[in-house]
Amino acid sequence: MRQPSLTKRRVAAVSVSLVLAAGAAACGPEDNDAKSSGGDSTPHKGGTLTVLNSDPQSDFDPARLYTSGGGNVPSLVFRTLTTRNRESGAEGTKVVPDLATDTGRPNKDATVWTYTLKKGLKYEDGTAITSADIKYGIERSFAPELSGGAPYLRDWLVGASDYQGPYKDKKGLPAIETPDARTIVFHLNKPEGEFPYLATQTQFAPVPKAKDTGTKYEEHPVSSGPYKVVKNENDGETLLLERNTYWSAATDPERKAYPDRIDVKSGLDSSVINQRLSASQGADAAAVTTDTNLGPAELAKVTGDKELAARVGTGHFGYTNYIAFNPKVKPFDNAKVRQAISYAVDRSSVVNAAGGSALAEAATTFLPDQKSFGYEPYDLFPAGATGNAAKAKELLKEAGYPNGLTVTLTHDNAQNFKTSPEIATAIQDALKKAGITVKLQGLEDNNYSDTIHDVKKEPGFFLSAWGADWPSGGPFLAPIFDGRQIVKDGANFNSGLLNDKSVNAEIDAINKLTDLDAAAKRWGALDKKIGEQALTVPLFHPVYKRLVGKDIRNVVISDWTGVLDISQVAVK
Amino acid sequence: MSLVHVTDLTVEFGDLRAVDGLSFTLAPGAALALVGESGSGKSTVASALLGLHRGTGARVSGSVGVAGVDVQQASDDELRRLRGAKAAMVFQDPLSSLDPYYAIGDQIAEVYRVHTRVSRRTARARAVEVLDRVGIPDAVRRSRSRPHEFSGGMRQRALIAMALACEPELLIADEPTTALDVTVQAQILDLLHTLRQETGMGLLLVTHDVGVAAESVDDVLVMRHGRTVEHGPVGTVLGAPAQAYTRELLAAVPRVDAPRVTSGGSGAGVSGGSAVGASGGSGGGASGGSGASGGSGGGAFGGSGEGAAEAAPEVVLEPAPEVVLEAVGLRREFGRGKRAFAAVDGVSLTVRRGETLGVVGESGSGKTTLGRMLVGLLEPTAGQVRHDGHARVGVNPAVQMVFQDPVSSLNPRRSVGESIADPIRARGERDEQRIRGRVRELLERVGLEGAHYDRYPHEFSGGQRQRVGIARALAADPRVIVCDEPVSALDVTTQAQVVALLGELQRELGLALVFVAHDLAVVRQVSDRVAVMRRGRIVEEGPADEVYDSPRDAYTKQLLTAVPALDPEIAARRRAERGAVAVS
Amino acid sequence: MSEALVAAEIPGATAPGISGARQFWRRLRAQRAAMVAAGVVALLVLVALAAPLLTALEGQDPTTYHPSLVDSARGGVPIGSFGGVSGDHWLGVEPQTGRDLFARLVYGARVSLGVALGATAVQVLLGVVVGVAAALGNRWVDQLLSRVTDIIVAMPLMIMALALLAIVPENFPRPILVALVIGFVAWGTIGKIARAQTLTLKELDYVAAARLSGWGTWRIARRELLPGLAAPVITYAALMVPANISIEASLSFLGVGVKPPTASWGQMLSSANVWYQAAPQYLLLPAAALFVTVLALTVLGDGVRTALDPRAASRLRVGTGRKREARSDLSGAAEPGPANAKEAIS
Amino acid sequence: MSGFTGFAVRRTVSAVLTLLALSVIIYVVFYATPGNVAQITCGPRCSPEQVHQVAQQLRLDDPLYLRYWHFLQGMVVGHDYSTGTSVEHCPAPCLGLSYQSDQQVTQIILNKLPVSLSLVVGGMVLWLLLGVGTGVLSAWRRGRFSERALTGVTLAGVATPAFVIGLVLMIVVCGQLELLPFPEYVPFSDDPEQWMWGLLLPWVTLALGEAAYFARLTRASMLETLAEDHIRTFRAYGVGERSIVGRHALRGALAPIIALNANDFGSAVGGAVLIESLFGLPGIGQELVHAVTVVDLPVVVGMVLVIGFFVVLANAVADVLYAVADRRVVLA
Repeated sequence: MRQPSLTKRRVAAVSVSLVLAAGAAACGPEDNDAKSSGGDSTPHKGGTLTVLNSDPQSDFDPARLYTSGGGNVPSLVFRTLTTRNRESGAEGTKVVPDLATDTGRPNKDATVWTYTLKKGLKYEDGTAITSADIKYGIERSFAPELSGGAPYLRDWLVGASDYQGPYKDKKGLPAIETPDARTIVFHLNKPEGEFPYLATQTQFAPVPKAKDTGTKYEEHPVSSGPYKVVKNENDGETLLLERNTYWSAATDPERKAYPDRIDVKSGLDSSVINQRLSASQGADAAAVTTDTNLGPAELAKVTGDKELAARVGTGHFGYTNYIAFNPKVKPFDNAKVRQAISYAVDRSSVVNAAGGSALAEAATTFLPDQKSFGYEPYDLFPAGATGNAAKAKELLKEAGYPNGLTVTLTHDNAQNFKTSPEIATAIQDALKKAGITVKLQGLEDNNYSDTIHDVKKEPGFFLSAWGADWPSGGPFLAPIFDGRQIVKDGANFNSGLLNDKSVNAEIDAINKLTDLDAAAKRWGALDKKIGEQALTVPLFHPVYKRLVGKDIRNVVISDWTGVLDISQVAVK
Repeated sequence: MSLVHVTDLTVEFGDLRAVDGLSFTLAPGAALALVGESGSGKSTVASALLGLHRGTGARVSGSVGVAGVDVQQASDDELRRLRGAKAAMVFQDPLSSLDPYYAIGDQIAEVYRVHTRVSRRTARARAVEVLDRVGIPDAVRRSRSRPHEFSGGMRQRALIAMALACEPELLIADEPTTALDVTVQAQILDLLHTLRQETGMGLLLVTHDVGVAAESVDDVLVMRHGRTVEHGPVGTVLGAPAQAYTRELLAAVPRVDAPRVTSGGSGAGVSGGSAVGASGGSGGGASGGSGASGGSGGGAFGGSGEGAAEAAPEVVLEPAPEVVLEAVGLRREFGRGKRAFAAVDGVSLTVRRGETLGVVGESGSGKTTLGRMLVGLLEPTAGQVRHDGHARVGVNPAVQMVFQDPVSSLNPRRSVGESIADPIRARGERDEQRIRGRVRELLERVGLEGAHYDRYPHEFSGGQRQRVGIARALAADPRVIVCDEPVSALDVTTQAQVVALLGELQRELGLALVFVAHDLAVVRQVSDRVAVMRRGRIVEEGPADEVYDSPRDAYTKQLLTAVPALDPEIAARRRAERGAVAVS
Repeated sequence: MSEALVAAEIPGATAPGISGARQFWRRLRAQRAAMVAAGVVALLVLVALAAPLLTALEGQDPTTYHPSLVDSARGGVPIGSFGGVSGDHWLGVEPQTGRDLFARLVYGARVSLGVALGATAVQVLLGVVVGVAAALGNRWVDQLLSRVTDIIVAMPLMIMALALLAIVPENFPRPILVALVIGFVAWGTIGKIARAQTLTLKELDYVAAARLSGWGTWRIARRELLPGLAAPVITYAALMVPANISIEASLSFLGVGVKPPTASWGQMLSSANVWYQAAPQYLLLPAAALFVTVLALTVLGDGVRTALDPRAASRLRVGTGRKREARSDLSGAAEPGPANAKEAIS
Repeated sequence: MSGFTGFAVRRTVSAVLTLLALSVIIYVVFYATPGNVAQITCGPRCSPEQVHQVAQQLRLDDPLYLRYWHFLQGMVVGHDYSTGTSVEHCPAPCLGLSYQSDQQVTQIILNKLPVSLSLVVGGMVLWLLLGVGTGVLSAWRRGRFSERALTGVTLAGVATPAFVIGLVLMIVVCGQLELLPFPEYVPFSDDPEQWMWGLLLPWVTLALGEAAYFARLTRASMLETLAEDHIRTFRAYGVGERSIVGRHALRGALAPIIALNANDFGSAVGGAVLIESLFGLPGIGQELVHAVTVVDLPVVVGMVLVIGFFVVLANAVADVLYAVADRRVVLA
């Protein structure tokens, strides 16, 4: 969610926003092509990698991290049962084993998943990593003191919904079994073919119970990965990581771990980060950022400079910005009104407001335009590049609004270029041509989150965005369109309040599939089917541009995260 | 070769010609006083002697020679060498004339070092020496004090010490005692006298107070509108003035040794109108003089002066009047805790209808606090104020006040008519016609014009504003008016007019007056009875003549001997007396 | 501001009061700089009032997007020289959106001036009411109100503004809200000035005389005290206007001021901030507008002060410093200096 | 000097009351702020049960007065709190734990304070040098062209919002000319030289606006002093203009400068939000703004109290300095 370079500067944007938190792990450039062209690009071990970030690593506890950033600092310290394939592009959307020997062995209906740990796994202090440590790591993520993770464990594990973690409940979670020190078995309350994806999250990192210091664990989390924390100042603002000598490359084919030391400096303004990377003076030559992209203005400057342009990579991450309708609110109960708006939208304006064609791709599908999501192109209400006002007017007339209508569009005041005023005014301007007068209701960030995710307060017409927890249609479509995921007394993401039996049934059916390719195809088909109801108007998928220091080699950006993979970077 | 030689000096500020062709000389060691009312240009002359107008935009012409330096032609450096070294100046307000942030010794030393190439230490020693010379006790220690730690008189001594530091040939004293109490004034004048005798320096004294001049100098130059009116030996000018203006000025000066002209009240055994004689003539002169110098109201005023003399016998015939204002054991404290002090400490007095009670005292005596308690503007800490026999808390329109400062006593943003109408409106009068009529009547009664209703305070002179203040007090139909230093801010001729007006009104309306002032002479002029205040207490009270002619209290005696006399011979005698009082 | 400091010199406190508007105008007219500034301010006000006319003349409006005028592939930088300056778009267009900059600039003047004036009015009202009440009330009232004033002065202005802007319902008209909030968080100094001046005035003889007339406190406050407050309050208010403009710009810069699509200079600066290299005129236009406006209002404020305080006029040609404090003893009085405002913009 | 003791006691009592009132106001204001604190703290996708657990954990369900009472207790006696595995003590004055990071607020403040103090102290030195110097110069050269030029420059300084100055400086000095590195905070203890270079631009930005105020104040104050009687005395005694301006007038003008400076220092500690935001300095102001956006009440209250403390302290220091500088003033 670190969007273009302005964020830190704007008050409201510094917050933890709901959907965007999914993207917190994500965003980033892809640079492989550019890099490989620059002379001797063979990566070597050694040196110090500098990381310039805007947000401090204030949560450095595996229990508290949402989706562990694929290329982010924690993945250098925490190994998990499975992990992402550390490759660029679409290859990077695959799940591969990490601590486990495989990506998991399901039972027939995918409700029981068994993993076996590799041999010779050790913590930074040389003690062995056991399956009980992984179970404990998952259990402590249920403690209210350590809140922050994704909701799937609580939803999927048998009897986990009101579990309060090992501090209050010493008995532990019976849904996780550890028959021996290398085996761990998960019992789910429903079929989940995508469990291997979930097992990539940091909650699946081992935590030695003896070393657990509760909320203070984040000051020095015990490393199972190639680096250990040797300095952690100001709540994660300054970090120094050095090699964990007990880590063995033999058990970890994924992480390359070229540099000897990693020096993380955060709390920097995003424009300063990009300036420093572009100048690449001193230690900044061997610097990357894992949370800052190039903003439109910076892009405008960079594209005019060949040397800089060569250091910019492009990243994709499953993310969609869209207009959401609440069909319980008039006049959005009328499908024709929703369709009229779909036709009237001027996506080129919206794309420009989001940073231009280099930073945003116009979207007509809800699913991100990636194969792993099961992307199937469709454009049900073709608006063209600049909107089809005539068609919209026609539909409005049919809907009983021959003289146009006035509606209120709710948006976030945070200047995040996703749900922000710029996008809202672009829509306002476009709808004017179709005779729809749009009043803007900008809400402060927290209030905005509260309002759009509360079924009691949800407005009829608002900007929203959704990011993938992993590259699959499941976590993308289910929370938004699964009728059983409508939350009445908490954060609800099914803003269309869609509770369609056939949709629900299809979601269940796909979840049973353990063949992820087959599942993807059906997610794609489901997306199109839901799209016909015009409950959302997909606007654009963001594209991330990121600059790296001039000495950086082996830049890998996967489509899973869109983030530069810090475990693959070399400085020599 | 004269010490000061001024020929045809003219100083102009923009359109205003402050000094207009003035010439005089001063021989070495001689003393000359420039005497005049405000606006006469006397201080401008003093500044011109040191070339202080240079660079200020004032146009100076004529020639000024001081101690052999042609001030007009001298270079900046020459001028600097003149200032302080050959001719030193002492200013009116000793507090603001010293830098508040530096020790007095350091300031004197700094000045000394500007003119002599000596070490810091030597200069400091010189500072202590001159401070000792002007009678600062424990000069070594006190030289390290800052101005605010000194009393007013001490500060003036310190300023004089600064002037003495370089042993100048000429001392210019610009109203050196105006800000001081009368007893302190006497001390400073004595000091100047002694220093002059010892050092033989020349003195140019600038003052509005003829008495001060009489005490201190050989020659007097009376100034008016920037020109010389009369110039001659002090005895001649003051004793036998040749010019009408000088006579007028002298006549207006209240005499502490002359009994009251006419007595309005019966005040028990106080004799009214008995001692008219020569001083009666001077009183008449005061009234008459107003015709010459005053503005519009002058003519009518002169006439009422005549009427006053006729009215006097009628008033005497009245039976013993009742007590209209009474104070019983009044006490007022300020501050709390350790800092608390009683400004007024157990004062009791009575005022009868038609009489004038004078309250006299030096600064800090508590007289103003007493006045404010009498009208109810201040709540007493203890004791009681009775109006017409009834205990009273808070203000009462029947007891009014005339204030000291003619500037701050009128709201600058309201027309004088509106201000005067206040008490009438507050009484509930709504008829605009009647209000205007009454205000017009009052304006005319105090010697202004009815048409002045819509004018604003800044359009009036000080004396006129004081008349407005009196009219406002009258508008409430009061029985008592407390006058708090009503004339101390006014020039002496204006002072006389206002005093006369008050006397007239009192007789005409049967008012009781409480006349609070520091000026013993003025108080004697108006009062039937006098109370002398010191440190919050009344030290002596009685019929005016008794108190003035045969004071019982030592402090009263001290006050009376400190008053400057117009006759240089008497002044010399008094100086000797003061020396005796100080010794005893 | 601390107690000792409140003592500053208030124009008109001791000087003979203004005898009316005529004298004030005469003194103001005598200052060339102030008259030039007044001219600039008048022009700005005219521009703000005539914003719809001016944009109509140009044929643009401040909200219409022109996607074709920006280079989408390069982050939305305006196409053409000087940020897309053309006969249609006099000052070019905004990056990313292609909205007309001239139109946004002149509409922005409305927000800046309107909010600043509104906020100043609120500050004056609150400050005078609290200050006068404190000065006239008994010891306890004075203590209470003075402490409240202290708290207001002590509160970090921006933080309180952020918090207040967040708790007020969003559908409250935004510019009015911003004006209210700025007014509410920054009246402390004016309150202190009003109190100090009232305390001084209260001791003046003409107030005593009014009491002796038999008038009650309310009437005296209205007739004798309030007119006396006019000079220092007007002086201070005149200097608060530019300060409030800066505060509004700062709030908008932080993203909590007026809301889109309403144009505001602070908001423009905020988004232009990153465009300094790719589209410098986008940054320079609102910065220049802000600079000229604040400068003109400051000079005018100085002129007003000089015209109201003849003593200053005689000594200080351009006027005294905004933070002048008299060093005189207990009586001195305070300076019209928007200390709060400064805090906000620093 | 017993007067001083009395003054100290009165000021302390009044300061404590002011700070208490400030904390109550902050509590109430933020109580009314929209935003589900528990949801924000727990994370976006927390279930209602989890949110409820977090709310209990943070005592968010307690009535306002109880939460405030708890806060006061912490201030006086400290707090024990659980990390899950052990019990930690937060010593008095304990401002509580951040909702967001579980860090002790006192610790967060101690981490951020050096940044803000570095910024403000450095800026202050600069603005005093620049401001007072310019003011003295323009009082000394009064009436001449150089004074008019200085007056114009300072006026422009006053008129330009600090963030505009900062932006332009950053663009020109760092961006175009590359004379200075982009501002960054390096702790003084780490590398004093880097510390200075990294903060130079923020200092200049902070100082330019302030310096303009101080220049105007100094000039006006000096001109006022120059018009006073005692200056006339020294002129009449042949003291040179240099000594009159440099010694007497400056000394006379010093008291308000010192006092105002102390005041400004206090408010600048918390008031430099924009400078910190602009240059990305992780100081109090920026942290506070962040805490406001995530409704992290303990951090907001703690920070506002610390800022309020500095303001109140600075006011008291200002009064003392004023009284020391100007012996005529009585502390009351």
